[in-house]
Amino acid sequence: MVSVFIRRELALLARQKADWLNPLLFFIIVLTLFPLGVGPEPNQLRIMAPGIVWIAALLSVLLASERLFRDDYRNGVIEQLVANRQALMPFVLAKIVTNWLSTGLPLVVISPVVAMLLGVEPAAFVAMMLTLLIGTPLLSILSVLGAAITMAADKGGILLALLILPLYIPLLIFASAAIEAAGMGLPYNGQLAILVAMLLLAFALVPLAIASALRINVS
Amino acid sequence: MVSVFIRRELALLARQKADWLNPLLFFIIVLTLFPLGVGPEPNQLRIMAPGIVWIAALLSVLLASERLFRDDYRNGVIEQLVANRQALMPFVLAKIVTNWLSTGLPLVVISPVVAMLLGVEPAAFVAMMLTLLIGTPLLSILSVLGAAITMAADKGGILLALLILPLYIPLLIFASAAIEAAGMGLPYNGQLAILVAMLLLAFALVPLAIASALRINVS
Amino acid sequence: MYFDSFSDFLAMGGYGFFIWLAYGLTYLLLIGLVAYCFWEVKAFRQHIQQKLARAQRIKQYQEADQP
Amino acid sequence: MFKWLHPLAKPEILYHFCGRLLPWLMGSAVLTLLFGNIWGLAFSPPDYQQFDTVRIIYIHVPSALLSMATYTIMAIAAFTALVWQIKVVQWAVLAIAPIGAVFTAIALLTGMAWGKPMWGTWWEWDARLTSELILLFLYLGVIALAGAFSDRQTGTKVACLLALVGFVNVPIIHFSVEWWNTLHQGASITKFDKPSVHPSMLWPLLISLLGFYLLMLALFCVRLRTAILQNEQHRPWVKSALGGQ
Amino acid sequence: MTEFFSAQGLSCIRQDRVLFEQLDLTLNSGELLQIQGKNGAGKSSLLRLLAGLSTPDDGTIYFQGQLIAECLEQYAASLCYIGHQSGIHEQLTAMENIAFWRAAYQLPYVDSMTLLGELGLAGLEDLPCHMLSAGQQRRVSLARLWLTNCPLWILDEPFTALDQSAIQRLQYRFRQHLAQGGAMIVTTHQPLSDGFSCLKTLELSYRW
Amino acid sequence: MTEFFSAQGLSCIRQDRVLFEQLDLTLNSGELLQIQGKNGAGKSSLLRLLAGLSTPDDGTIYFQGQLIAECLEQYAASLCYIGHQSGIHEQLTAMENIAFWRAAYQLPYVDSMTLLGELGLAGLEDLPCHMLSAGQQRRVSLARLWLTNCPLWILDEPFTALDQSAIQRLQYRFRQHLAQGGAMIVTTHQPLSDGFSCLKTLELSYRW
Ligand code: HEM
Ligand SMILES: Nc1ncnc2c1ncn2[C@@H]1O[C@H](COP(=O)(O)OP(=O)(O)OP(=O)(O)O)[C@@H](O)[C@H]1O
Ligand SMILES: Nc1ncnc2c1ncn2[C@@H]1O[C@H](COP(=O)(O)OP(=O)(O)OP(=O)(O)O)[C@@H](O)[C@H]1O
Ligand SMILES: [Mg+2]
Ligand SMILES: [Mg+2]
Repeated sequence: MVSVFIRRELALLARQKADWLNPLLFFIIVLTLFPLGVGPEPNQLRIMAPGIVWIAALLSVLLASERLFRDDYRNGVIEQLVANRQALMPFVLAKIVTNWLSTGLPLVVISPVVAMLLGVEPAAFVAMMLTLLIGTPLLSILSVLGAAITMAADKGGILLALLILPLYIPLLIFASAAIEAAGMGLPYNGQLAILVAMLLLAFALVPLAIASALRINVS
Repeated sequence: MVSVFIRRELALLARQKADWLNPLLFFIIVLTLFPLGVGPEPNQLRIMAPGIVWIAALLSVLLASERLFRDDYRNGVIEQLVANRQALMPFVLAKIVTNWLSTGLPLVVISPVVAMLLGVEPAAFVAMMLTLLIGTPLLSILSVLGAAITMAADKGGILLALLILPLYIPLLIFASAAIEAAGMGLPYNGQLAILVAMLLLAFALVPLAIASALRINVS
Repeated sequence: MYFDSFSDFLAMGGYGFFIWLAYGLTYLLLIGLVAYCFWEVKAFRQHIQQKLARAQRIKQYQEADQP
Repeated sequence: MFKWLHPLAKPEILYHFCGRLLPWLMGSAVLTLLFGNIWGLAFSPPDYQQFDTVRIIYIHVPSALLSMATYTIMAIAAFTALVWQIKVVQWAVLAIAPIGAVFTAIALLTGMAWGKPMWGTWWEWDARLTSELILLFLYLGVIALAGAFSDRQTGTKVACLLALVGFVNVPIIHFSVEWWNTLHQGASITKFDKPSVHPSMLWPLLISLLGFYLLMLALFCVRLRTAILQNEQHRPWVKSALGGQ
Repeated sequence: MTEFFSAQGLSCIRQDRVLFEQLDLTLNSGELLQIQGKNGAGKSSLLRLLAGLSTPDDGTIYFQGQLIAECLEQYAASLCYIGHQSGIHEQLTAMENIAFWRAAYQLPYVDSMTLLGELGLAGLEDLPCHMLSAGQQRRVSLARLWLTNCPLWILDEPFTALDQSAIQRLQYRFRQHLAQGGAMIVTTHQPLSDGFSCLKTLELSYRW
Repeated sequence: MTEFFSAQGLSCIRQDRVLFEQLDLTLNSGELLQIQGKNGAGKSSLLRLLAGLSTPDDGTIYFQGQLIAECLEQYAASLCYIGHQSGIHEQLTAMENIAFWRAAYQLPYVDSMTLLGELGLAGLEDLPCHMLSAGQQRRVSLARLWLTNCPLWILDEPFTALDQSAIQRLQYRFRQHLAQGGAMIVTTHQPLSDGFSCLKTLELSYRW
């Protein structure tokens, strides 16, 4: 069942290209605005680069997630899935997977190019890629949770940001700690291990929370 | 009639606080993420600050505008206004005014605080405020245009970003030029004058374009 | 009493500003919280009053509307 | 085992139970809090390293501990509410949230006022400080979320869910001093086997802590009563409860 | 005498599919034109053409003897169009929605409280519309018909979600409007009650 | 014998307003229960309670003699609920929407092409649903009823936007379902045609 649902989401993504192009474009735009706004001194850019990449990634995943359940909620799809019960969990999993495929993955794929343009050093670069690879699925899971929680709320966006950012911040702290360690030539396995642990824990527990959030929201 | 419409939009804003709190919160969050992601060295922050403030402002206005006509379009309000014709232009003007009131103004109000926290110097600070004061109405007008053009398009967001950012970039360039000049103690009247000219021109012409974009979109 | 005089007590060995700032803010917030909690009770009573009045109004309206 | 709790799940009984508890709690809270704080401010000795600034400890540590304890209570309540669908417990989650938020704010503010003389800076992006700030955001998030729904019941339940999810932050706060090397000092009184604080400071500290705790419970009673009334306002007993007073 | 409203040789093509071709219709004041047809026959598309929301692929529409393309402003001012979508904003209350439409049509002040009370919405005036039931939302959207004095009404399935008493009340309003010399074009899948003396029907057939 | 489906002492409170109180109902297999009432009487709210989407403020619901809270999974598996909203995604085609619901209900494979053809949507199978007319969208959403084999259907105003022939076809399907021992709960403002032998009605009154 999950695969059918994933195929549905992919069909939707193929039709509504905005849903994945938009975050990607947003990511790129944020990054290109920096040299324009801050001034293009290479040294400064190089130091800031990994942090900025992570911030941009975080924001674009956050923004993309707002619309995640909106259409399905308005059309009554979620309501009927909740009434049906058995299909809810596969639906949630499909949403998480496609959310990562559509926002996380493109960011991971594009970030080498971006890092190159901003002149990130090789060591920090590897760390950035690794943290992004581990961090973006976690970002996806959390933002699906946020979207589910605020689905029926009258004031979607702001709440989502308010709720989810606290959960994001540990991620940001560990990721930038790892990158910093890498930049100074220190080992950063510890930070990566924590990121992986966070990811696994989230993957085990959060889908349950998402399903019950959906259930509560339609009642 | 405009005033009734403005009152309606304000009532909506009072009800859907997300629509104005979200951009504001987004602005603040983007700014607080920087010390976390890039590292809290005061000198670096001070140099980057005005640029970051402008980028954050630009992004948050851009993001706020996506939903501008969405609800009214879905509910058939726009359709009926177009059928009615005479009420369309007041509606557009009301949208522009309230868009600025709800996204531009809060940013202008909050930016002194932010500038203080980031340690911007007084000269650059004045320039930043002035450019924001002139620049944000222009941002609003342009983003209402973008929202109107992409209203019925299935792929809202991305198109909006693509269409509007090229129009924003001159603004960003002049604004950051003015701030830079101020930071170095040079006069920056020239840049301000250009900004004002752009604003006036946009205010004279763009509403017509918006009205016709709406008309085309419902047919 | 640990301090020799009242002014000593206020000065707190030179750290008076920070200590009194901390205590002041704390008690400000606590008193505010207590006041808010009791104000809520009062506000609820008013709300109930308003609700009753409103129900009355609607009933009158419907009675007037029936015949 | 918890049979005696069952009647309390009935809103009406709980309302009156809280009503009876309230004066005692409130009175003892005010007394212990003032007693502990005055002892700490005026009668306890200063620290040999931190001088008189150490007197902030009598509000900073209780409020900081309480901010976490309150969150823990809230999370437990939220868990109970979601699993067993008990309505009064759902309301309790929302009743306690603002109290915790205020305690968190106090911990932050007093910490800042302490940090300036001790570390030379009001604020630092250090792990404990940041995670405590996040705790404040979580409290605010729970409150804001509950208000964001047109349907009060939905809002309450969703807020319970968030309270539960946000609990991960509490251990992070507590262990942050061990996981990262930070400015903030490590556990001293919460190491129960061997407290490393001198009794002359420990006692006023513990009494202040008790005071904060009692105050939390008292305010919790007040707010829970209001919440019960709000949610049960269509029931006949509410009218008599309101009229009876 | 020129007809109040007429159309000649209308055709509409959607997705390369001809919905209708060479359609003529006329409407005089005091008349009600009911457009019938199966689902997907093109009724809503026709109404949108007639309301000036889209331009026909062929054909001309006259209002009081003038091409509507030439008197757009005047035509728009004498038209009240309510489509499938309700045209009410879900976050606004019934009162606010009505105030908005009153301003948009520049209608005289009416006590919306009484109006809403008459429509069976007493006590719900200041709830956001998404808290109303389906039929109550529809009532709010149709409240406009009690305010307007436009001579031409174009309504797309006005009866959806309404209960029988509301349908009766709405039809009573229709008769009032027709008696005052108004004209109206309506689609509906539910039969109109008898008692419309000037009822014309137009059957659109579903063409593939 | 235990009843197929029954509810006792249901009450529902919305915004501190009591919609109904102490409501009892029973339903046996082969029966159709029609819930009637004015706009805003609480019909949709009742159906949502019965479908297990929200919990009643009071009262209990039994399915085959068991409390539904205790056999949620099993109850959900034997229930087909279609509410006011269609439950179809506007950007997906009719085919894709049906495939989605087939997967969600784990229904056996059916040739959706033929099914859609029978429902009068031949040739429109691969258009995104927002390009369909109102009634056609509704048909896509109701197509599920031809696929499912759940014994209990709960439908909220299934006839909206449908034309007469589609309504007839739908009622034919209702009869089939009832004949096979199914049961259903329906609200509608349009009268059901005669010929339902086991029709029960329940009238909800509009309470302020
Ligand atoms: C804004 C700044 C600060 C914040 C947010 C903060 C937060 C906290 C928190 C959350 C705790 C409880 C931790 C736990 O029990 O696991 C705590 C305890 C404590 N804090 Fe702070 N703090 C701040 C500044 C300071 C400063 C400047 C000092 C002193 C130099 C200090 C001294 C202590 C002490 C002694 C404890 C008790 C530790 C224990 O026994 O467990 N704090 N603080
Ligand atoms: N989401 C909601 N929040 C608060 N109140 C609501 C909500 N939905 C409905 N109500 C209230 O509940 C009442 C009953 O609504 P419901 O949708 O059950 O009516 P209904 O009988 O289905 O009416 P209709 O025939 O118009 O569909 C309405 O009067 C409305 O005010
Ligand atoms: N936005 C659109 N884009 C493309 N084709 C459309 C669009 N809207 C409708 N159509 C097509 O035009 C045809 C007629 O649609 P229309 O909405 O006019 O039907 P209708 O007669 O109003 O039907 P109903 O009784 O269901 O409301 C439909 O078959 C549909 O396929
Ligand atoms: Mg139609
Ligand atoms: Mg209903």
